Amino acid sequence: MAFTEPDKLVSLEEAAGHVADGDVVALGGALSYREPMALVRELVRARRRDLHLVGSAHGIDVDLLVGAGAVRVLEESYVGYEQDFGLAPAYRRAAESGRLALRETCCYTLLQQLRAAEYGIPFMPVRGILGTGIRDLHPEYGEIRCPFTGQRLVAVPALAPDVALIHGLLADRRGNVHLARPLVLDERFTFASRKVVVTVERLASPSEVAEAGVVLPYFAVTAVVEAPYGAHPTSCYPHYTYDRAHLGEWVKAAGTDEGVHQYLDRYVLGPGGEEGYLKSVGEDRLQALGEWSASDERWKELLS
Amino acid sequence: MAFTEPDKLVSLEEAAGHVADGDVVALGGALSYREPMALVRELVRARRRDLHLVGSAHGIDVDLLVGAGAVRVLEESYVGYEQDFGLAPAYRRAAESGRLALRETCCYTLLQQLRAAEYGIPFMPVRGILGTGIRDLHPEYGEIRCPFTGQRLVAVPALAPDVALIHGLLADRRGNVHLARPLVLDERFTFASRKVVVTVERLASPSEVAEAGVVLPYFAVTAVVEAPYGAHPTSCYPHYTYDRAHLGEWVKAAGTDEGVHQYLDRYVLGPGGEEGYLKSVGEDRLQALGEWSASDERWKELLS
Amino acid sequence: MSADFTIDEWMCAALANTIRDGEVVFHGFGSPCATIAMHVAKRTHARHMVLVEGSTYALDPDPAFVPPTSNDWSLMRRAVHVLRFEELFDLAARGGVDRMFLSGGQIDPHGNTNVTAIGPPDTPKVKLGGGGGGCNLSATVGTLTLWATRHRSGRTLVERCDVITDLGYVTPTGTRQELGFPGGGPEWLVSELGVFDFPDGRARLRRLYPDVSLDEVRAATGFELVVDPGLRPL
Amino acid sequence: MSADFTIDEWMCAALANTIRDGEVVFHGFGSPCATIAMHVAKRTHARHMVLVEGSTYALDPDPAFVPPTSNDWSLMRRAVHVLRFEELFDLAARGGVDRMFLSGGQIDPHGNTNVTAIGPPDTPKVKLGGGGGGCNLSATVGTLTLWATRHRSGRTLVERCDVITDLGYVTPTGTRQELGFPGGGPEWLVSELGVFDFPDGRARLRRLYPDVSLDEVRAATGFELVVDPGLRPL
Repeated sequence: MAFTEPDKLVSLEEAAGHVADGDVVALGGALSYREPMALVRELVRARRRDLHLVGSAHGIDVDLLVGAGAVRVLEESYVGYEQDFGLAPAYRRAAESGRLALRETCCYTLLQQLRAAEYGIPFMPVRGILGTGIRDLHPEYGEIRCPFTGQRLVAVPALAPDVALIHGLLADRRGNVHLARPLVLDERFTFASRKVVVTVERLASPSEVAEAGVVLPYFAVTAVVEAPYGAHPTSCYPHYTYDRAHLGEWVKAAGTDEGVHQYLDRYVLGPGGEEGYLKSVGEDRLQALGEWSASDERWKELLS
Repeated sequence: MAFTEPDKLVSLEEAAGHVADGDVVALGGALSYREPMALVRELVRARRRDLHLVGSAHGIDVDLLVGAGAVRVLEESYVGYEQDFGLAPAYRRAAESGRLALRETCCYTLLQQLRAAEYGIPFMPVRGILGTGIRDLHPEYGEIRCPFTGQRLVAVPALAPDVALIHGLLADRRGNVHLARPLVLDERFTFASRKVVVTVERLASPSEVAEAGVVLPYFAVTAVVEAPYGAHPTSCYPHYTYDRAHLGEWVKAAGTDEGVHQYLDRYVLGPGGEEGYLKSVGEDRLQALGEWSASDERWKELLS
Repeated sequence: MSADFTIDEWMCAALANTIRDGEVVFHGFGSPCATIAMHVAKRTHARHMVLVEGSTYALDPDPAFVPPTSNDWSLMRRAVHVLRFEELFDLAARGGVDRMFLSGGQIDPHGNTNVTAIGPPDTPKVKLGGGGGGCNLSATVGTLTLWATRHRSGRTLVERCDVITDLGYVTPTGTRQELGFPGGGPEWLVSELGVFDFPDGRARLRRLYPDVSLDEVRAATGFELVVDPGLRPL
Repeated sequence: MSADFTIDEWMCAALANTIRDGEVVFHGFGSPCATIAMHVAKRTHARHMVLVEGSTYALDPDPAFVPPTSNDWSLMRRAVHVLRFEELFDLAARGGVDRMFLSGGQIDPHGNTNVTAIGPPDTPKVKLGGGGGGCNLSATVGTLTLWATRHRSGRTLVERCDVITDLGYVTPTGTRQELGFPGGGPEWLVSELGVFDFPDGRARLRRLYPDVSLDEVRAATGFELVVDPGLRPL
């Protein structure tokens, strides 16, 4: 269970090898923030299929995987682009065509299922869910009565993802990882999952990671990849804010199957790797995303 | 439920007023480390009675309160001085005389009971306890079957202490508190308890606390007291290591009821307050405890 | 004077007015009106409110602007502290969040909301984004302020939600009391046409925006419109 | 050569030898022998072990000395990381701790230990310190190494514990399998007289310290002494 090899540094391709067709995959980050996009793109390149995605509120990571045909079961609490670009087009199209098994979850329910796995117990009692349509989407939930109060509670089964994909700031070769807040569910995914694959902006010495603050300890981490801009086009503060223009480009493309394929050809499959991806995006654009900290005005400008 | 007053700074005496006779009291820190001793001493001065103490592995905080006759129910996982001074004399004497209701708990069981309170659920399922004498000490525990696996598990009831007593490093007047690791159960006590009373080494500005790192957010904190050396004779790193000689003095005194009273007269009741307590201990001694960081040799010397 | 305000500003003010001083308040993601309303309240009548941002879980931040996404560091600027995901949700689960802002693609007269799907949830006609944390939160949070910006479309306030994502007062399975939920349910529903309260657990029109007529509201509302006898403009 | 070692050193070496490389290992508080054994193992045959200190939950620290208390920053020196209390206990609860060191004021032949009380636990003749986390941990940790420094007293290895704090292989309520516990139970018991293993879940003497006779061990042991036919000195 513990991962104790002193050097876990692998290529992105090798890292994606930890994800098998049909796996339950937990995606770190949330919405427009620190999603494991380099790994997501690599799964597309590897033509992974039938994935069961679990997560809280997500965006392009899920939309892209669904668009690429990699997903069969969808167990996220939200997929979309909020007030920015609204509904996720590829996801929506797949959902409405019946190609996806839709098991919409709720953030807290998911948290409690992960905690059950983390605590080594087969279920957690949860207050809520009863009376909602979310309950109907989950025949695997049960019910239980409190032995003390007689209250009726939903029992949600432990959920241990096959693999968690996380993008962080720094890691050492052993797998100690530094993340900045918000941590979202990254810690819970790490401790509940069977394998944990982490990409980071930069490989660092153990002492540098320790000084920045270890959030994920090495023994829980399976493999480490150095992937600068590995969250792009989502943000990875303090390195870069999110690339709103690029997201917009994806959302526009994702409106049709053909658009999805054109996007994938141009950015993911055509260039054949992350170096190519970043070149296609353009160095100037990437550099500009780091200028958010120059001033509030610059920050606002980048996000408008 | 939220504590939103902008200024929560009170005297130690007022702070102790948040603890009523008969309350369930959670003690922060552990063993020889960061125990809320200034508050413990103030509870002795206030002649508080019939307390129900809950905690993990503790030392002089419990031993002193028991010695002073403040405790009726003992629900800690350990009370003593490890290899250093062994069994806790006052506690042991009270326990063997039948004056205490002994409800020895286990660290993880306690954690899961606090979590149940924190999660707003009436119980938590726990693996373990069955087959042990700890189970027999807790008629309030129940049993439950997993609705999925049919497994038999212990159901432990939610535990929301009436008040948690925590000693930290820094706080602002609003109640944001910085603690250093180990955090032991301090966070869980804070979020599970109805009231949270915090003493700190030093009152600081909000920005200084934020920079050091808020661990307990203001809305969860009821009252704040500035109490330098408030953990003495336990340690409060990085400020001071534990006062082994003073602990030894207490342990020796605690061997008899008379010794306990002499100790209390000399250090707690006689001086009548923390200023007097610290004077009785002596400024040189206190200063020396801060020298642990000078070198490993000095550190070792202080602990031998 | 009223002509100086946009409808968005009116809505934000109406939302802000639902907040009481000293409350712990939280909004869902993708809710810029609620974000602004909370910051307005915090700077005016509710200086002691505990403001938790909807996706960063930043505590009492001072953002320079409202970004187009809610999980952004700009919403953490000068925050006292950034709560963990777990800390916020646990707080809400034990009844420690006093008010939450929630919206819905559909909202029924009992205050149930749907952000999951139009049509059946497993084979939807339109797949909506999803409920995030609302399903659990609506069961335990003290009071809810619902909001809707497309009341006028006629498709938002409906007799019955196709799917119930977040709980109002009563569902086909039972009332929130029968289901064992400690949360108080929706207190207000603020749309771009008016403000509803929920006496006896059913939406009742209580305020109209200037320049909006009762007939307009009735035409846009898919359930029988109950009107407060004391109805007046905002 | 053996005369150059103290009995404490022998014990620490014997304890260290129970650790396999790559294991996640944890000790309880108040266990200086186990602390030293873990650091010896980490520096010799088990360089890839994951060493978690018993009370600070420091990960792979490099202490300059062993202090008289286990919740001390000296045991965190140069640690890679300090785990939270919750992280360590949850790890153990889900089977992620491979080995734990546990001791007992009483230890029975099934490997049950008592650190709670001599006499009835609610009205004890002697109140011992208490079990800390051992009660739960002994149910789920992969394997246990038990240790005792007062075997010679005749009061430590007993036929039956007055109270069972930490679980061995079988209790009056059932076996650990019957109780539903995934942990493997005690693998070794190291005392200052010898080393026991637990074939079929019952303590069996397997090694003797130099200068200790089988009769001495038998006299000091409160349960029927089963001896490995291959018994030999350490």
